[in-house]
Amino acid sequence: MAIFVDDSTKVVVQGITGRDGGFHTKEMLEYGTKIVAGVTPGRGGQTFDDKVPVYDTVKDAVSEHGVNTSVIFVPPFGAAGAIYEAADAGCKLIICITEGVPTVDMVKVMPYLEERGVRLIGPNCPGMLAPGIAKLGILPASIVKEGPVGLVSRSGTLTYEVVYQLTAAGLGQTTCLGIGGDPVIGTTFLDSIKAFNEDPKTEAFVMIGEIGGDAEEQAAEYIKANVKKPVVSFIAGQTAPPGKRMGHAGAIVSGGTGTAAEKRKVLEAAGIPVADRPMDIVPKLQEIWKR
Amino acid sequence: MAIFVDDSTKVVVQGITGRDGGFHTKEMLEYGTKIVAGVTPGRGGQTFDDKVPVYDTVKDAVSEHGVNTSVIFVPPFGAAGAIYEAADAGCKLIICITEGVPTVDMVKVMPYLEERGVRLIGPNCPGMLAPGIAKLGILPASIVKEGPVGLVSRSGTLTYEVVYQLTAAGLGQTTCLGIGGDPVIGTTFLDSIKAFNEDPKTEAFVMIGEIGGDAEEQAAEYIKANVKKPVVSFIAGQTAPPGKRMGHAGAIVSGGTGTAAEKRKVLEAAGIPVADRPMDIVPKLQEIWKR
Amino acid sequence: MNIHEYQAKEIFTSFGLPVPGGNVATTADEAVTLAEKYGMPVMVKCQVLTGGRGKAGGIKFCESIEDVRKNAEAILGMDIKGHTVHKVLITPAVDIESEYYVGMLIDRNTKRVLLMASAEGGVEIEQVAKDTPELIFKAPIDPRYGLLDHEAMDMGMRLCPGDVKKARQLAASMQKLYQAFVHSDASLAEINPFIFTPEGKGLAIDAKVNLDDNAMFRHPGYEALRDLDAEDASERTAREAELSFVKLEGNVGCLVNGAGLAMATMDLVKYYGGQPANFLDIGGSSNPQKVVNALEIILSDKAVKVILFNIFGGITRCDDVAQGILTATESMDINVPIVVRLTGTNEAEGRALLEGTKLHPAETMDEAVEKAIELAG
Amino acid sequence: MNIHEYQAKEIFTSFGLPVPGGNVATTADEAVTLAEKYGMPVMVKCQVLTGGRGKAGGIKFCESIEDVRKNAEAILGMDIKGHTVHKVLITPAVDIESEYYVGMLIDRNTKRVLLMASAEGGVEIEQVAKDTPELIFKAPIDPRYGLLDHEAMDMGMRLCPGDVKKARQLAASMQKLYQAFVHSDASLAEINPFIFTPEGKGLAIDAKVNLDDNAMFRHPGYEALRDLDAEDASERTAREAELSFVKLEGNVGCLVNGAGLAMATMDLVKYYGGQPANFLDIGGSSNPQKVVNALEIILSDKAVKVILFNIFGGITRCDDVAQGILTATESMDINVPIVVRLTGTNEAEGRALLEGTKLHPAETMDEAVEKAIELAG
Repeated sequence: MAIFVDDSTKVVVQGITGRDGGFHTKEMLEYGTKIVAGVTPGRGGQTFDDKVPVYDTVKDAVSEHGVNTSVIFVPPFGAAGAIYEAADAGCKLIICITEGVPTVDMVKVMPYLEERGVRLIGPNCPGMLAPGIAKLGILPASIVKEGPVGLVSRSGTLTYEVVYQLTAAGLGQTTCLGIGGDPVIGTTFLDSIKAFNEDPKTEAFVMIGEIGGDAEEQAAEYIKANVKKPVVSFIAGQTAPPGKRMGHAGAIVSGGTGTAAEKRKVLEAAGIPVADRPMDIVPKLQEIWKR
Repeated sequence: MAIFVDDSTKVVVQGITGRDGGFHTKEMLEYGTKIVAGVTPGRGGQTFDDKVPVYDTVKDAVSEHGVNTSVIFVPPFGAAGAIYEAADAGCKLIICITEGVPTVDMVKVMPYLEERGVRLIGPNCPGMLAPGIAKLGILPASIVKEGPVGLVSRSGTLTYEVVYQLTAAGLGQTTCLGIGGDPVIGTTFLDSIKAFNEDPKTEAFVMIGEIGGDAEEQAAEYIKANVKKPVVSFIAGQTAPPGKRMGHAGAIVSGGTGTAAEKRKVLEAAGIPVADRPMDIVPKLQEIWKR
Repeated sequence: MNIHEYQAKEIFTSFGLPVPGGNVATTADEAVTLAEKYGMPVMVKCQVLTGGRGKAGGIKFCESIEDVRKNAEAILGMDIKGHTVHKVLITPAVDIESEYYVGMLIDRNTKRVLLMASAEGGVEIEQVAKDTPELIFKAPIDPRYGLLDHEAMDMGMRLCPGDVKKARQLAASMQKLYQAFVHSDASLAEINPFIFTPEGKGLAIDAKVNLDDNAMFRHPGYEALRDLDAEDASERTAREAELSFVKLEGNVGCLVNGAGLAMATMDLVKYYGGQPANFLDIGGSSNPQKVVNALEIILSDKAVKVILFNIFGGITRCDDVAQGILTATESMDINVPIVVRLTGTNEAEGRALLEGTKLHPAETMDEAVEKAIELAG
Repeated sequence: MNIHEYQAKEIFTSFGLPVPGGNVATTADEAVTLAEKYGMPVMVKCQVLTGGRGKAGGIKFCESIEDVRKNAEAILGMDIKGHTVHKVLITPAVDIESEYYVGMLIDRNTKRVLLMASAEGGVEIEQVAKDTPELIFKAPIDPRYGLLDHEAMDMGMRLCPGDVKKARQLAASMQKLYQAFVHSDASLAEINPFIFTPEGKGLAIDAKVNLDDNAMFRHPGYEALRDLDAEDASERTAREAELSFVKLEGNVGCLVNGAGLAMATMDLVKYYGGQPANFLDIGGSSNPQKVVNALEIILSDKAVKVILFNIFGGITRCDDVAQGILTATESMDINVPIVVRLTGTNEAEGRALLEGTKLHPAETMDEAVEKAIELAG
């Protein structure tokens, strides 16, 4: 078992005929993900990679194949539109990989999703990989392994780094989840941690944060009050200068808030060990996790 | 008993210090309506007519007095804003008397009310009078009488005319309701008729329609399928020329649809007698109503 | 308020809709000057507030300047369904490969703006709606989100199956039309037809917009769009006096409070064999001056042989109406009989004010109507 | 993207916010000409992209033309927190009766635009937030409905209890600010202070706006607002190459894919006693040309003694990165050592491409960082 996905997950890829969409669809298919349809307006009727039928609209993909999940690879100017379309067509899980979506677009789309009970992951995220179940996004399949650890991160490649080390140490994962580094995202740290806490297969989990906002602090508060499973954290951006956007639109120290030092303080005060280096995460987890 | 109101109805009047708002507040109070607060921004702290405390906001009125109903007398440019305010403050029944509210404003306000489970009556309506319970709006109290007949109308003064004749004939009313003549209104004919049908005290009812739209036709369909109580109808505007707005923004015959003749045909086909003249309504009702 | 095609196109242009150039002329000389500027061929289109302009000969395709002059001369001054042509729109003619209908209106049932579109463009949409309603696609628009990309695109693809480029242009125009609709407080906005040229360029070549009279207060500029020439003089005076008035052909002048009661009064006049001279709702306010204005407007129609007041007081108080009637009769030289029926709020005070005057009182609506018809002779 | 006060005020004006007149001058002569046009007194305000301008002496009240010339001369060219003043805003000075703070930003928690307002205007709002947070009122705005009349009025009444006229002006300005925020795709919009004159007129006398870089594609005109003089040359080149780059003071040039990993790499350089020369995220795309551009930008900093690639391939494929490194090293004259760590998607293909070159390979992040620091000397 994993969080957010299961055997009933049937996937449509929006932007399947684009360069990145096409490349990663092949990777997802290779992993065994049930991708049953693709969408690119104007390409309806074609077949992607001799395997996946392409439709003009998500509505068509849903009515033909009963898909319930969408992975979005469309360019920034069309990303919010793609989310609305997937939600309107009935998808209950939407993973938006697209980087560079205007924040105001995301603010507007949020209530639309809430009204329809849709879970969004991202945008500007690597998506998720539930080993043995589904790869929804761009996390490299080669580094994951089925097992008892959950991982949630605001970052992309830093997530891979940590997953890589978990796997190397023999610690497989229930779900590896990258929630994205934008200021307004669908699924938050808190949502993910609640889900990991409730997932019986997840025995321990890792939380990779970064500067900006107070999502880590909120998670710490929840963990302190509710979580008995072992949790280890890491915060990227200790050396980031204030007022500068560190790539992610959300990674910015402003008005003295959202610093790595502050986050570390709050996490440690909540009893969550914080690793100095990515390579220290696994040892710290092993230290507190009496299996 | 009546529809939409009962003994728990506690009322705030928005625009209580205006000419019309003030006049009708006195009338409503005189009838015994539980008006416990008024709202006029900037007049907070004053007392209306030595009886009713005035507040700057509906929120204040709700928190001080637990009002659940608002009657709105504010000018057209502020009417939609007043509806949002009342709904946001927690009022569950809002009666908007104001005439001349832009239709686009009403289109926008509708989902806000639906999200909050608020019933709106109007705008551009006389409101309602539930004899013995409450007078919410501008229907003259002198003409009503408690009894078993329900009355719903798109019109204002034409309603009074019919109520007057009902009362004169000894037929009292459970509720007299004017839903307004605008294209987009809160409570519709259909909503009202369902409520009358379900109200155990209402034994028979009268439906006063007019040209424009197909609200009467929808009501006819529902009545044919669901209503066993005696119903009589009247349609104003037999002599109205097509393409001309007859006062009410909603009263217009366009593209050959919405004519009085067409409505009459549909109503009669559904088994609902349609009176030729207002004065024929009561005799028609007495004819089919075996008490 | 209905506005002319050229005015609707100005609104469309300001919201980014693709519209061919064009300008109005009030003389054949002006028409020729414009046509010379645009180059041949051009369309000469009468600007009147009614449909069926083409069938009535008010729209002409011109291949030469001589054509333009000849047609502009013929069309200017023409009567089209009772509307005199004072202006013609001169606009470059475009080659048409395909035609669509795109319209929006207020839908009473969904309480939303309804998008309607059809591949049966360029013909009367009412006829399509009657004969082949399945060819008109409809989509109510959620005001919280507006017309979303995928909703507009879905409609575009229905109109142009398999042609994404055209569907995209249609979709973008639908979204702009929605913006125009909402921000101009329209009650109806139509493009019929929206065309594609053989090169695949989409254009709104006709435009129809009705504006919400109730929203004029927030569009002060729109008052200038009103075509005073197209309005009946008494209806204009009534509008300026904020009275709801429609002129009819009878001789019984009706002053009623409330639109429903006013219609029922007209119906009753007809029922008893008379002919109403007008619809007039003096409105929900109780301003005595309004009664004076209403009387002046009705009495300006020399066909009126009797005045019938039918007042049921709710928000309008009977004493105010009575005061208005007295003020009016004292200040005016009225030489037709006046029948007054007053019931409702402050009924007693109102009747008291009228005591001892020459007015004919009546107790009921039927009595008042019968008396008025009798007095009209 | 941060923009200057005068640019923010232009946006405000276009959305109907009340702003005193004004214009920018780049010389004292221009400043005097403007001041003569407006009449005395005026304010001379330095236009730099940093806060605390007043404290730094960059804002002056001038009662005479001589004052204007003297102050403009002093302020133009001044250094304020590392920013050179190239422009001053000349604006009529107004009498101030009361000052308020009104701001909007993206709130991550509610996922909405958050309205913040305080009667403690004219001072640093961060300080108010720290010392007396209860004096800042907050209201998240539902994007489906915008800032509704009663919500804005409620906030206005909190700021001006009992003064409906002022509350109404504040409310109207908040609603306009929300329109400006949403339609300009801002990430922050502040009026500090919003003032009332002794006559009761409300004015936004200072303005701060940050625009969302991700939304620039739909505001082509905003690119012209960018102050190229205020930008570091290498940061500008990086931006033009669509690379996310921040210059730092160290000697280890870092090229990393992904912002989180880039930050973690910088942190690790510091952890091992080194100093990162920059933050650089080559982004989620796998375009080899980006790597070339990135190398050129980093190598333009002469302090850089070593290049450290840390690539974990997800959406970026290692073979593309390897190809980029090869293309770059072949076309450029690189005389610093390059440490490369490649893991993830197409890792094997990427490593194969680099075989037999002078690049220093590394297996892990820690190994790569330690090697880089060592090579930097």
